Amino acid sequence: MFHDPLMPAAPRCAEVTAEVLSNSPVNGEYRLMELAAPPEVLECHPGQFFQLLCPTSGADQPYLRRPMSIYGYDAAAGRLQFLYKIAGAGTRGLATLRPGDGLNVLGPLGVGFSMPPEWRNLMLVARGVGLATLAPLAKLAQAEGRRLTAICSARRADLAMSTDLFRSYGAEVIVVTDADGSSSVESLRALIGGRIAAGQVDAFYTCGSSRLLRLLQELGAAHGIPGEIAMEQQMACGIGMCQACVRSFRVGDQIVQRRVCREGPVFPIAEAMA
Amino acid sequence: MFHDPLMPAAPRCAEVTAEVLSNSPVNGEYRLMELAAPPEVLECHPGQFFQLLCPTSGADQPYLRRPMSIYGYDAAAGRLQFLYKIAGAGTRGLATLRPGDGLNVLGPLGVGFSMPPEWRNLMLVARGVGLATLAPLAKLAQAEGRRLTAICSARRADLAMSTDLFRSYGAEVIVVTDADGSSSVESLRALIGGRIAAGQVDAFYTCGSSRLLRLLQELGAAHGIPGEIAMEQQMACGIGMCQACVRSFRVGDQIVQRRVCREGPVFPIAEAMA
Amino acid sequence: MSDLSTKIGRLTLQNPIMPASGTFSEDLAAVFDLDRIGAHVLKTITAETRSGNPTPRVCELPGGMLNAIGIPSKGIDYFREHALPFWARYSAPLVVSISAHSAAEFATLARAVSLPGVAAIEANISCPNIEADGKAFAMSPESTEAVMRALRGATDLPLWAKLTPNTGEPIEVAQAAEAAGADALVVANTVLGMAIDIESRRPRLGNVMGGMSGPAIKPIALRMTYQCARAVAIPVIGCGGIATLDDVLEFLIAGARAVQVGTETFRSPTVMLRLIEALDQWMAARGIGSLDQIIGTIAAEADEAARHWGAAS
Amino acid sequence: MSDLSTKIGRLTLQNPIMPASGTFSEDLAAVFDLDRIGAHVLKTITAETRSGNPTPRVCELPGGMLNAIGIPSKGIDYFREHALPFWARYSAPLVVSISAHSAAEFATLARAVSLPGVAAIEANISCPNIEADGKAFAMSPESTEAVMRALRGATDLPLWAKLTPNTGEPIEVAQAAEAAGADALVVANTVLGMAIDIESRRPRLGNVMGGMSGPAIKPIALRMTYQCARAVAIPVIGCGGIATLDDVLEFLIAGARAVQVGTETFRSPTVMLRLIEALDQWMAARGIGSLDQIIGTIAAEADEAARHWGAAS
Ligand SMILES: Cc1cc2nc3c(=O)[nH]c(=O)nc-3n(C[C@H](O)[C@H](O)[C@H](O)COP(=O)(O)OP(=O)(O)OC[C@H]3O[C@@H](n4cnc5c(N)ncnc54)[C@H](O)[C@@H]3O)c2cc1C
Ligand SMILES: Cc1cc2nc3c(=O)[nH]c(=O)nc-3n(C[C@H](O)[C@H](O)[C@H](O)COP(=O)(O)OP(=O)(O)OC[C@H]3O[C@@H](n4cnc5c(N)ncnc54)[C@H](O)[C@@H]3O)c2cc1C
Ligand SMILES: Cc1cc2nc3c(=O)[nH]c(=O)nc-3n(C[C@H](O)[C@H](O)[C@H](O)COP(=O)(O)O)c2cc1C
Ligand SMILES: Cc1cc2nc3c(=O)[nH]c(=O)nc-3n(C[C@H](O)[C@H](O)[C@H](O)COP(=O)(O)O)c2cc1C
Ligand code: FES
Ligand code: FES
Repeated sequence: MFHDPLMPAAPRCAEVTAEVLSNSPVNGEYRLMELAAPPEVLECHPGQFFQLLCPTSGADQPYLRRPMSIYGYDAAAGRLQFLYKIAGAGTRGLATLRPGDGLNVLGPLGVGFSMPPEWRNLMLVARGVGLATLAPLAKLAQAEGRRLTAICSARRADLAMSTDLFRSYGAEVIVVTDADGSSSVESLRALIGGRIAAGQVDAFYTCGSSRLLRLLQELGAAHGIPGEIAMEQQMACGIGMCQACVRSFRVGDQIVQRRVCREGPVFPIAEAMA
Repeated sequence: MFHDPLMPAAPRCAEVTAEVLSNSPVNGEYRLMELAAPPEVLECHPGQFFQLLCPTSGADQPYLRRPMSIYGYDAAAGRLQFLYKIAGAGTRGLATLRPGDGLNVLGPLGVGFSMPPEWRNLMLVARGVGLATLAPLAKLAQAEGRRLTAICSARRADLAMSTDLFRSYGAEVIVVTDADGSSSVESLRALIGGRIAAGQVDAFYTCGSSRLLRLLQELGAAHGIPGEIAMEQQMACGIGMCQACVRSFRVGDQIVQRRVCREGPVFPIAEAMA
Repeated sequence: MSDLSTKIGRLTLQNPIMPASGTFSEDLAAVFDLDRIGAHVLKTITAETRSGNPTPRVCELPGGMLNAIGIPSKGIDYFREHALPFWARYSAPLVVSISAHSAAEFATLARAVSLPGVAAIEANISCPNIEADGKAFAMSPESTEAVMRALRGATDLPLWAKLTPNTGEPIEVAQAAEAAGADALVVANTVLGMAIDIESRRPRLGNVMGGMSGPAIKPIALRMTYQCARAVAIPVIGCGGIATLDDVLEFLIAGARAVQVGTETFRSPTVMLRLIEALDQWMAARGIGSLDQIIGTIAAEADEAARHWGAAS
Repeated sequence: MSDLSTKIGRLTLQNPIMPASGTFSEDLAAVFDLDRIGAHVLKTITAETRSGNPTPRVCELPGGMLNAIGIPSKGIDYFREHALPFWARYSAPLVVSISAHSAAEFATLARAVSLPGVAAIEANISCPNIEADGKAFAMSPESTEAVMRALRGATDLPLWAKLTPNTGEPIEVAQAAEAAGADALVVANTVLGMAIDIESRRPRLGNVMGGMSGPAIKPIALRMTYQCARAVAIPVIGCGGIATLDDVLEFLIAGARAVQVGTETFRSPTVMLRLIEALDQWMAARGIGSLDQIIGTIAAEADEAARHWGAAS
């Protein structure tokens, strides 16, 4: 997963202006943006991201680009999708885009998820925009004929996102909510533990919450189950130049720093530090 | 015309957000903007100006306000008009405003034209946006029963602006053009000289070009005809605080500096320096 | 209504918002009631009359401006006979900014402006526009100490030293001003900058170089405010790029006991009033009774946890 | 095609556009052909391995950013074994930026990186992120001269001294670097700044203060470039806030023989290519055959006439 400086393993990426096809709210907190994008940015892999040059809007002048996971890509159709939550200046700017507007995107970036052949039964666990990151992974898993279980966590059942999408990729979808307590660490430990006991989990994929990360590290260690996590960190360049996006990882008994944008954003669950 | 620091003679001005009613091109180079404005900014006097907080547009981020002469004002109707030419970042921003948009304006500012009772026969000479500045003066002159001659200079006859407006204020309008040579200094000297000889000029009003200023200074000195000029200078504050907008004036045998925004923008023609 | 008052040495201001020198004048009385702001800080005066720099004197930048106004001054007599009587109508404390070419001239001028009606003297030892290449007393601790000591000997009025962000020794300069008897520091004046017109290949300012102000310099002024507030015991007044309530709060949290608003008043002459109201509301909404609960409360370090998104959230 | 080549001492660059240290790496090869730019300036390395500063390491500003990356470095061995062979594939000159804690260590490191394939050494004597309160060698002429002299004694490679805009003595520092044998000056590094999160009352950077970069600092870097270009005979390379062709031209007109593009590459990784093309077109449209017709052609003063509108136009 780490690159040899003699041969930049970074997939080629490009800076292009893509055309907004749609950009509408999905269930209040999130927005789905679809872009018409040229082929040079569509050789994507699940888990990769783009850096978006968000438009200024009113007093908001986002200066740096904003990292956003690829929610969907279709090279044949020339389509690229992002699912995002309005958080601050940049995403507020994104939300102002209308069909026909241009958006400067840079990507695809980073190293996505791996899917070794022996990982037959995949368990995806995520919440919120984390589900956006896992969506293209689910699609790939289906294409590769893996068995898929997606645990989608949300505040309330009606806020659980992309469940139909995951089902369409052949996943068994389990919605857990804060409302009925099923999203608590204890409930999840029981739920996932049961699946492990039934031999239904070869690998975990997650992103988002450190609560989930810790739980999966614990279960993974106890049962010898590997997995990957997509991580976040503030970025300036997104392509490896600035070293702004480092996080610490535990590798053996050492703590090492890795760039989320370049060595990641996907890392082994066992090495991630919450 | 100069203020006593013990009693700020500055007319009260206000910073308000006015609503754009229309903002359309008039003859290619110029645009007319009409605003719905509240009474606190409508006690205007011809020759005064506003400072406009021009919107950002694209890469243009006008930081300072832009001075703009009052082209028309109507306190009863709650209307304020500007006639402007697109010159750079700020006026480009102005041109993007659409009906219903808000524009933050600060004014009215500065000291306008005076019109002593003995000035019965007024001659207005101007070109381009200079005509914008003289328009409200013409209206006032009509209300006060003065006789008015307006020499409107332009590249071509069809580019001469506001001629109908001046006529509606009872002015005799003379269009002079570069195209037929009638706008040259020599032609104008002859034209105006003739009127002076006929006893038809008690005072000049002008603004804009230093060629015209020099001509009127010369004719004014030769024939003892007073007059006023509205001047321009780059401004930061527009209300007298920053001293950015000074220009030099000849007063007796001294050169003095005056703030265009505060002691002006209107000054005696005899004292102005081209 | 929260208590917005703040003490700058023995002066108590009704609120911490005041204008910066050179961006305020009696003309602003045409816009709002000047008695609502914390203090009145006048444009720098010199003993002699001065005409200032050639035009163009200002130049616009993205997020700010350059100026090379150059301290035009009507001199001390005009100040005594016209300016002082004008300001006498107000109750907000009057702060007179002065400049001179030597410590001795500074002292003479300070004596001359130590008049009834003057609440404090701000020593502009930091103007980048009147000396070659932006040199000013406040560039070095030695010259700062010399001029402030001369001033201290010349007046009993509270003495504010206005510092420059162009020095490489901001802490040493601040400490020198304090050691010489300054009652407060104003941090800071403009940042020396330049702009060139591409087509004519000429400097955009008549004076070639000039002082940068506005939001673009805020991070620099804030940094220096923080450095100075930690290094001296006297009050620090923050100045540089302040335009919003957030800016005011940043400076207060960094340790400023009050702030000066400069260039933003050119964009919005009523901004000081809005900042006072916004600060009042912000404090009220949080049950913060006095500025002391804000001033200098910066935490020692960034909170990694609070900034960790994703897996750490 | 105009001739865009420029000479920096004995090095000839095919064009005057190169990256600034710390805003460039082999990763950019994924975006465009790196041989199209004037030179390759690498991220500063140190002899030892360093992990850099705690996160958050960057913070966004209007028109720029703050960084406190803190020179993480994989050390000299990694450089020799991995970085150098990677860059060997390119023909653009390789400029290696180095940093150290003392003149002696600087010299040792310079010796160690004086290897085939290295075209020049850029001495980062101006990083505000590794010393307390932004202190760096380039803050004073004395320490600049000492470290540059040690470096000069250690290598025959062209030596570029990267200066800091945080000094109060930019001219003296530039002249000290020249006197000590620098072949060129890079003007300049980041401006020391700070930002505070209002709600948490914490610094926005893990290292509290950091270096400001981007368009917001351009007038400062341009001013210093102008000051230095007038004060020394060696070439000056402009750096700070360059994002557009106009910016490039401003620096060249002010006297820079080349420019470095930093933060803008984060916003647009292909900006250097666009600048090279735009410069070429601008020169061609005006019949300007070589950069010498641009470099240092600034007029002595603003043209009042050219800026007089209205009555004077
Ligand atoms: C690899 C990666 C993939 C991501 N994928 C998605 C996604 O698919 N959908 C989605 O809604 N969000 C995603 N995020 C988070 C998204 O980048 C932030 O929500 C966004 O940057 C916030 O910008 P803002 O201007 O709206 O907020 P502000 O809070 O105003 O941003 C201020 C600064 O902090 C940075 N920042 C704020 N939050 C985050 C964060 N969570 N991660 C990294 N930097 C942050 C911003 O980029 C900016 O530099 C992803 C982040 C990373 C690193
Ligand atoms: C009292 C007064 C009244 C004016 N009335 C009118 C009017 O009625 N109609 C009209 O079209 N124009 C008028 N002008 C000129 C108008 O202010 C400028 O055209 C405008 O400021 C240009 O701004 P910009 O951003 O489009 O151009 P830019 O060239 O990008 O402006 C850059 C800077 O230069 C200043 N500047 C540029 N040209 C002038 C100028 N001629 N005078 C003063 N500052 C200038 C701008 O304000 C700005 O600060 C008037 C100017 C003054 C001083
Ligand atoms: C046009 C202008 C004139 C100024 N004149 C003075 C002055 O006379 N004396 C002084 O101490 N500072 C002067 N300053 C500096 C301001 O007081 C203030 O320190 C600086 O502008 C930074 O604050 P700001 O970013 O809020 O404007 C002037 C600034 C501007 C923009
Ligand atoms: C993230 C980041 C890292 C930097 N690292 C270095 C560095 O290692 N060495 C150095 O000399 N300058 C470093 N700089 C400074 C740049 O080289 C440059 O001098 C500065 O950013 C100003 O140019 P700019 O405004 O074009 O970015 C860094 C700047 C940034 C933004
Ligand atoms: S964001 Fe620049 S190295 Fe990762
Ligand atoms: S523009 Fe500020 S004094 Fe005239």
